Amino acid sequence: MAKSDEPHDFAGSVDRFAVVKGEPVKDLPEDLYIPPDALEVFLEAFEGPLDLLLYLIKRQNLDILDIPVADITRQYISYIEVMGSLKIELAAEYLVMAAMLTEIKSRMLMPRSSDSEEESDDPRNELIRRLQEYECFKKTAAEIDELPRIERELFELTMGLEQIAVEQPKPAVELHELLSAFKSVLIRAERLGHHHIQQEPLSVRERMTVILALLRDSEKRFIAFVDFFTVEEGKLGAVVSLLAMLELCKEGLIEITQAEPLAELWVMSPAA
Amino acid sequence: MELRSIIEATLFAARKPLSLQQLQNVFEKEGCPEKAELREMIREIQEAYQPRPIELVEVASGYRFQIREEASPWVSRLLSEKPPKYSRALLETLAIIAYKQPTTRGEIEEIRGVNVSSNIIHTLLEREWIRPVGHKEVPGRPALYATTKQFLDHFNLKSLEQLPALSEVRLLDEPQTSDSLDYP
Amino acid sequence: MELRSIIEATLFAARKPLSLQQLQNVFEKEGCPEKAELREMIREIQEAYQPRPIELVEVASGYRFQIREEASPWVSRLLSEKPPKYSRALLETLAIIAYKQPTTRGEIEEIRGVNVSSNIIHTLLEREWIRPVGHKEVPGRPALYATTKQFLDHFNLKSLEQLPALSEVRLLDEPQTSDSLDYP
Repeated sequence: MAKSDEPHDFAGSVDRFAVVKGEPVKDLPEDLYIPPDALEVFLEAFEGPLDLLLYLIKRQNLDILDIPVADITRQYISYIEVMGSLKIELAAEYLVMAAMLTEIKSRMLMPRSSDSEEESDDPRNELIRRLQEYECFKKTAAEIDELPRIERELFELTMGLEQIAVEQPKPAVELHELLSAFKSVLIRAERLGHHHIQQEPLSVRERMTVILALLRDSEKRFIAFVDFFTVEEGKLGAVVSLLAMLELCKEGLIEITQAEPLAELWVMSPAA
Repeated sequence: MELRSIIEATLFAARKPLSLQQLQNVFEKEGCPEKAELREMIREIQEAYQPRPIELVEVASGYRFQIREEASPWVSRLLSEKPPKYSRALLETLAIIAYKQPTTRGEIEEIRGVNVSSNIIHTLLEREWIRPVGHKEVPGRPALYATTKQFLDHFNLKSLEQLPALSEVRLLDEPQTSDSLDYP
Repeated sequence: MELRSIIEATLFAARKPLSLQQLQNVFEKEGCPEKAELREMIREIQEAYQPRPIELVEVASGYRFQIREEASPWVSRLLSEKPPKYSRALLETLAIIAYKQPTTRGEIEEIRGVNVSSNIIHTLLEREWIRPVGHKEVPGRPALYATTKQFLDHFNLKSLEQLPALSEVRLLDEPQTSDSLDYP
């Protein structure tokens, strides 16, 4: 699954000069207690703000139940700023977390009523709960990934069945099922946004297939251009063939060659 | 042909795990073995294949023959297709659905702290590892997802209980009890 | 793992009969058995399966395991139960090939936004609804797939032009209700 919901796009170069609040930064902010390979660490795909926070906490052997919120907030925000200055596109969730951390920090600074010994008054509790819950699923997901599974450690058997006297009925498909499947593809492709499926005359698509099949099945490497046109098909057929050949040329699926000007045109598969 | 051989051949011919019920269906009314009988024969078959590189296992939706794990290096060389790799995002989503089912996309997002892409849900649905089992009666009526038998089959499991236990969490309030997370 | 067990497992896993040459390919250079050795091991395996309802036979293109004919009455009852249904993924793949032909697996994946499993392509090829008509001249030279005459026949079409235009597909009424995802 290449197209996962990775939070950021790491197209930028690692060596890029960072600018934080208008100041060029050559060295990493001192607050980041991390070795010089830090920028590369940035480039690891964190699964989200909780994942990044867990990383910061683990990195310093901090106790998750007693997070020094001020420190962590400062570090987290430094990361966010450096990422921002590297033009790494940040998911909104990262900024929401920054706001939440800042809020907790400020609430920690407020004097708490003396009789509130109950833990539940600690503004960090909700964050700790979420971090723990996420960490728990993160670990379990890794364990599930380790389980032996079909296609990787386990394989199903295949038996020759041809000798068994049964005509295994093949699934029948109705045209409307096929079209409804295609409709959902169209809807999904549009929702995901990076794809626009355009209307193309199917007659041209079909002819493209015929031309490729002719080339593939032919003994000869070249087929004369004129052989792709038949009188019976009339003008319309000629136009379809021509469009199909132009489309195939454009996609580099065939080549049309000519030994000299005005000589006969030949169609061939591109050299392998 | 012996009953046991019929069962054995049927299990070999099937392309999916077969339940006891499905095994009974290959017999005419008369001569159809009881489930207890079937279980006994399955045990015998399992024993007979001890020395072989294949085994008859029980998974969520029934019994199936599969290649023993030890042979996987050679078999995967033969098949030469790389097994699909699943992203952390997908596995985390799957884990949350498995342990919190039935659950909505929103609840998954809350735990993970990030969006769950439609792609992931779609891939999981397509693999038939999850399925919608209803709608939550909140605004938008989001689909409630649960895992399927196919998911368990794929991971060679008989039931959800065989999934790894959710890892231990130290809780703030009750430091002794570790699994207040509702395990299915 | 013993050599013989490796051979045995490989023959079980293969989707087609395997020649001696293909069996040798699953081994590293060192440790690869000679053909004579392979033949001897195949003989041993054949013997070991004497009492079982499956057999290892040699056919034109190599060796494969198959169900003994005696089991035919029962196995055929299992197989003819009811025709399996194609997955949504397969139908989507087929529709994209029909509308975008000639097209590659990569292009299909791009449009669908998820992987297309080898199984799907395999099933469609086997059904002779699609066939490769060439290769795209890009790295890897992926096969270009197109639909066949059998495809048109099955859907009772004279030519692809009889398929509805994209704009019409978009307006189609779903025969089943809204949740197109929980298709079996």
